[in-house]
Amino acid sequence: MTKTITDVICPFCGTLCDDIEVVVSDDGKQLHEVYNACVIGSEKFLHSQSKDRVTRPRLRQADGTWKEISYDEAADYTAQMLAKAKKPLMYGWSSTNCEAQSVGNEIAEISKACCDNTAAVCHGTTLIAVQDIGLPTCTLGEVKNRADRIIFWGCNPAHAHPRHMSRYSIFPRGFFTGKGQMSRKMIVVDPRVTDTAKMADVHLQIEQGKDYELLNALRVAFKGEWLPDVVAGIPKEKIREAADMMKSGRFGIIFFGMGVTQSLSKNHNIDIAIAVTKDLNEYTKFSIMPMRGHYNVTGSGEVFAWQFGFPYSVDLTRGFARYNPGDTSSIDLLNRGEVDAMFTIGSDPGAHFPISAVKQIANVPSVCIDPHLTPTSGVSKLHVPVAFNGVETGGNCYRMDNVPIDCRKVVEPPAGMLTDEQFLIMVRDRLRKLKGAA
Amino acid sequence: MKNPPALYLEADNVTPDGFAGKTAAQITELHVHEGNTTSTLGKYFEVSGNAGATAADTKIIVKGDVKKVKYLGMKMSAGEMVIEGSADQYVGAWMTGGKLLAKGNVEAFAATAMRGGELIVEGNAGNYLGAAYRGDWRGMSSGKILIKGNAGSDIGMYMTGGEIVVNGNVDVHVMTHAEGGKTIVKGNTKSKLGGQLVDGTIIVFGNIETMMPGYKPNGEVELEVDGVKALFSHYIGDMGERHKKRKGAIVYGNLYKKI
Amino acid sequence: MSEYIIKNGSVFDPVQGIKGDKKDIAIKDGKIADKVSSAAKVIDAKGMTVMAGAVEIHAHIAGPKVNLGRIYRPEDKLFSCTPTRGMERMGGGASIPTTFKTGYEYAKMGYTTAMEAAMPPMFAKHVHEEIRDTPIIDEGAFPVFGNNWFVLEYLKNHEIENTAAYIAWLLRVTKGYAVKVVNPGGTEAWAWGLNCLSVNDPVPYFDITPAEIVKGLIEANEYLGLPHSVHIHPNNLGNPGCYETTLDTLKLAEGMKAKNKFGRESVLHLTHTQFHSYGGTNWADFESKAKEVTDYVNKNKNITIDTGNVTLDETTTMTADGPFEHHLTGLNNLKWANVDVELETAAGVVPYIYSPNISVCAIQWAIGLEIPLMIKDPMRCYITTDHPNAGPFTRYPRVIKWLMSKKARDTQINAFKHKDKVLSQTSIGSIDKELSLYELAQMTRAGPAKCLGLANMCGGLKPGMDADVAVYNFNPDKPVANPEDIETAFSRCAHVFKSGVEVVKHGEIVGTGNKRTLWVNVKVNDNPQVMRDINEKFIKYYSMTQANYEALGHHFVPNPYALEVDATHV
Amino acid sequence: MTKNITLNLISGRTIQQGVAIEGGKEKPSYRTACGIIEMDNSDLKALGAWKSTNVRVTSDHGSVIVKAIEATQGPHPGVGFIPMGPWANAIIDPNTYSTGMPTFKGTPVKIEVAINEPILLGIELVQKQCGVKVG
Repeated sequence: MTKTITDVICPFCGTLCDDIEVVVSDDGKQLHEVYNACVIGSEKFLHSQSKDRVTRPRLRQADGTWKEISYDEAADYTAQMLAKAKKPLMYGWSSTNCEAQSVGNEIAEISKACCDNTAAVCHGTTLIAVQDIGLPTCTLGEVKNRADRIIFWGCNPAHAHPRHMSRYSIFPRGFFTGKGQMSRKMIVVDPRVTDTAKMADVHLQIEQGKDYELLNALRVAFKGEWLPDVVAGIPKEKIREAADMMKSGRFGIIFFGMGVTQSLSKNHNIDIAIAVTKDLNEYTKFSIMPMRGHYNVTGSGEVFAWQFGFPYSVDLTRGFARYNPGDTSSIDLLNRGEVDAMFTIGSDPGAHFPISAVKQIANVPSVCIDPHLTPTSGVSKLHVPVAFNGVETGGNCYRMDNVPIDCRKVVEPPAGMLTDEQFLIMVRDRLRKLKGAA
Repeated sequence: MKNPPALYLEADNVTPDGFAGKTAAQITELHVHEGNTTSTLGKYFEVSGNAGATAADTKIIVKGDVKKVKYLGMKMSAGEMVIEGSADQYVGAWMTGGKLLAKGNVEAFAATAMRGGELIVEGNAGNYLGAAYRGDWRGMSSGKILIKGNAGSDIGMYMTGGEIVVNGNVDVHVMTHAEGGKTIVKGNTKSKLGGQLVDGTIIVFGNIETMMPGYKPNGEVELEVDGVKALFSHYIGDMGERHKKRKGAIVYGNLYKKI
Repeated sequence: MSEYIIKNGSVFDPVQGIKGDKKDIAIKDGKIADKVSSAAKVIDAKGMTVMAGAVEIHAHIAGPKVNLGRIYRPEDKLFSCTPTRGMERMGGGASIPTTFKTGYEYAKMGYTTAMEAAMPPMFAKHVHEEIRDTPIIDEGAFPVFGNNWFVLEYLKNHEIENTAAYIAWLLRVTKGYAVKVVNPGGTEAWAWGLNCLSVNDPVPYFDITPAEIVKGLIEANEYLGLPHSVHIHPNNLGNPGCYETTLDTLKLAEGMKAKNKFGRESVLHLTHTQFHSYGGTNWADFESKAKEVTDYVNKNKNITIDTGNVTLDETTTMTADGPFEHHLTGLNNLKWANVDVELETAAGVVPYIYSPNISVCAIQWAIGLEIPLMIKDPMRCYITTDHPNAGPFTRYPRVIKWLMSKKARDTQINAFKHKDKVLSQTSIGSIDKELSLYELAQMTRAGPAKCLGLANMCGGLKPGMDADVAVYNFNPDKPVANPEDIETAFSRCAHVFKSGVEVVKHGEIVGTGNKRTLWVNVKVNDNPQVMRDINEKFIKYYSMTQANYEALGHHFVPNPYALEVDATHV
Repeated sequence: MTKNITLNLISGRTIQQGVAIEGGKEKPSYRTACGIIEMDNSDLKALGAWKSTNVRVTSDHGSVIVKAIEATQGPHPGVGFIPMGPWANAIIDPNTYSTGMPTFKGTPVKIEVAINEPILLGIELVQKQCGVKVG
């Protein structure tokens, strides 16, 4: 016999779909089927069931082999590593719940560490831009109910956020958008003819790295000022046409992704895209929203912010919080050789950092807390496998529009496995003793 | 410098203000930080000579390899400081007065939100030279910066006053969001000059790889810059950005490129 | 639980009418007691002022827009972050402190209860996570109703019973405390870039006016008999001449009577009154209408207000009044954040500098002080800074100084660049009144507690009430030598007790107390229609499922305290 | 002297990459999804390479062997696309311009045919570059 659990939250991307249904065995030990999720989400749920999963902590030996150790030994090792380090980096946090992040922040505070989340290589530059110019935005339901102009700039939801267009942005029939897709105009800006671009009313195939120029040209076009004939490979007529299409809507939104956050100009691309949005509010209603990647990177930023005052790249080494990407940001800390211990949780810098930074991780004492085998666990001294958050344990998470959604536990983890939060509490309590903290 | 640190040192006490009124012995006891550990200046430096009674009559000469030392001259308000080699980030950050000379290179965030005084770098400067701190709309407001080598990206971001002169080349983004002040680049520039600039002046002697579309050609003018008289093509902008009005007329930013 | 006796202090307690008498205050089992055993710890309060813990009725201290302010203002924390100290976690933030700093700062000033003034229902989980991480003080949060689609649709047809049933449901699923209204109708209009600037401007599409929304919500609030009255931020905030809209809004309460078991007498609470008491037609002839507004309030006993004092600081404005923030960024060109929330509300955030060199700011400062000084019944006027909008709550001691000392006010007036303008556009110069400690206790303790329906629990020192006690290093028997002494004394308490636990000693945090989340649990008769409507809205229009909407569980509300209301009889 | 061409490299998400990282980064399916470079037909011709040939991609920051395949989201002449992962990150420009963000998109790279050179598995590739001793 089996039972079906409804309203399950998908712990993959920032879309944080909460309409998933999963079929589990009566004893809640096996997960059989997944409905409503995209192909990536289904894989995430089903992979948790794989038989070859590592279920106990492993410490790398001198000969390079792994030795299985207990969670207690793993917690001791981790606490001692953090206690000894002068400038430990505690990185990740985006694939775990806010409760675990909260315990992690206590650990960071006691050990006076640098803490950072995956925004560092995703939307960190967006946060810098927001700090410079603000952010007119909205929840995804506003887009569903009102938006008639949708711009995807440097993002490819067809691949990265597969259900975004069907749940929120393009297809749904909302309160004021009864005709669904028919009531919306879609503009895509991308150097490639992506599967998202193929659906667009207008595709601006921009010259890579020139987003700042094109966005500037749009602002000039809004004001009807002089423009050069071609900007970023786009003829000025096409730019003016796009500008008019944006102005003529009732409610528009720009969704943007790593095409702008990771290309030359980085934060400035977002900065000026936000300026474009602000300009458009002189003519109509317009919003802008980052397409956040990890399902709870947003939550990590929220917890950092209300506890330390900054959303990422926080340096606690002096005993109080400091923030300045370029100095306190993970990639710079690693590439500049400022870190003497690496603690990774809920992310995979080994796969997603430039190799120069990964080499630094391999050079220092390191702990990797992750249910999967990853390049990070592959270069770390200690690998601590944990339960899958959002599958084998619940906890609060934040969607890309900052809406909090409480994840659900749908199946039991393999016998004897701990959650992120449980393991972090063990580390915190040991660290308190080592540091004699209150 | 002795016992070079494994990581980086934070030496925000090494300023005329921090030394003023102290004897060599007292200065030796000032705190420096390596990661989450605190020790004294004496662990890393020999200190000779006493400071003046005030910052204004204090002169500091920093010898030895301080490539991995941050915050030298931070918040200095007066007096003089010479760094004989190269230093790391935040050299002269938030400085309000005095004279700071670095004979080597300086890393990012030098002269952050500078409010007065003079910074001279004989080597190269890093990114965010004379820029605002994150989130702040109050960048460099006064004072003078001279870089004899090259400078990085984002120089003069949110600048509201003062002057930056770079004898060499600069990387992308110059005076983004500026509302005043002047930047002179004697060498070459790349792109994104004066983006979102409300007011202020950029003068370029070398070439500009890519011009911002928000800058509108406005004829040619003869200017005398740093004693050099030459013909410049004049652009106004950023035409996409808001601008103040003076006597009813809109005041645009100015970009001059030597012909 | 340990016993305490606070001896020889000058006690000010409006609840018992005690006006500075030397009285001992006994604490036992977390409550104020008649007497305690000889084992009780003795606190010598000789030459000190003893009051109940203060009650904050309106501040933005937890939730999405507060945190957006933290996230997008690193410069608000530059060089101001504080280290871990003993049991104190790290803190930071001048105008938008971190949650830990928020709890510590309130406690150190003698505050033991605070209300988060605007909770977007869809973000209730976020609000409660921050409340959970704010130490010491009891907190509640007001969900916003004034632009909520359910409310607009029910009240269009004057369906009070359905509105009430929806309110009861929303308070339960969001663990909310009261009915908050921000720019009624105007914020829904803002979703299209529009606004409602008067109580009669129709709301686009919904075919209803702000007046109908406010009247209907007052009726529903009294139909249910909630502890707090409807809590209103009217239309047209912050504009020259807005006082007329304010008076139009207050008039909507005429003839309405409070109906509840909590001892509350008001049916309408007007918040941050300073922002709603402006005359003039532009920023040049901008003037105070504090007199007109307070005259009306003095005459109408079913209205309470709070002040919204401008503290002359660089701060961060944040409100569910989305169109206002868009207007503001147009004035000061500083970074603008806005969040429109589906079916419910919106919020905006913009930094703002109240400069003593700008005449408008100085006039706003004066209006904020005129209001409490012109009010006849201090039990109906409460001191706030609408934190952080008019200034950070950490400035309360300074506001108290200005209210208690004409000398301090004159010093500030003389420091203004446009002193003459302040004197010509307001009557602050001609007001000699100085607030007494008893009136201060009414405006910061007994008054707000009564208005919130907490009169039996906090805001007083009557035996049986929660032992929330603040002891200030301020001797009422000695003349004030220097007004600065007032600010110093009220900045850091000698002792603070929260539910009988000593949490502050000599201005330092010594305990984290027994922090509670206050919410209102209303029982109503089954209302299948409203349940059907809720279900339909989630299926068709919300971007999340109804099953995932409720803020449920220990990680959101670890220590709840529910005020029970039974509205099934009606 | 082997023939080579220069492209502007960008890395990014693909749905296959998403499935593969959840399916297990130790598995060959991860290499199949991400150990590739998507090239425009015209560029493949210019390089004189057949579809699905192993190529060496070299930048100022490193060098890596991947399989050259025809652009699935093209045309994009002059642009090479490697899905985000260890293969792309072996060669992208780590310069953050002091923003904390490496330049994952917009790195000039040289492409050469390398038929006989093996494409490493993801974890293996990273361990090898970091000189991690594995038992």
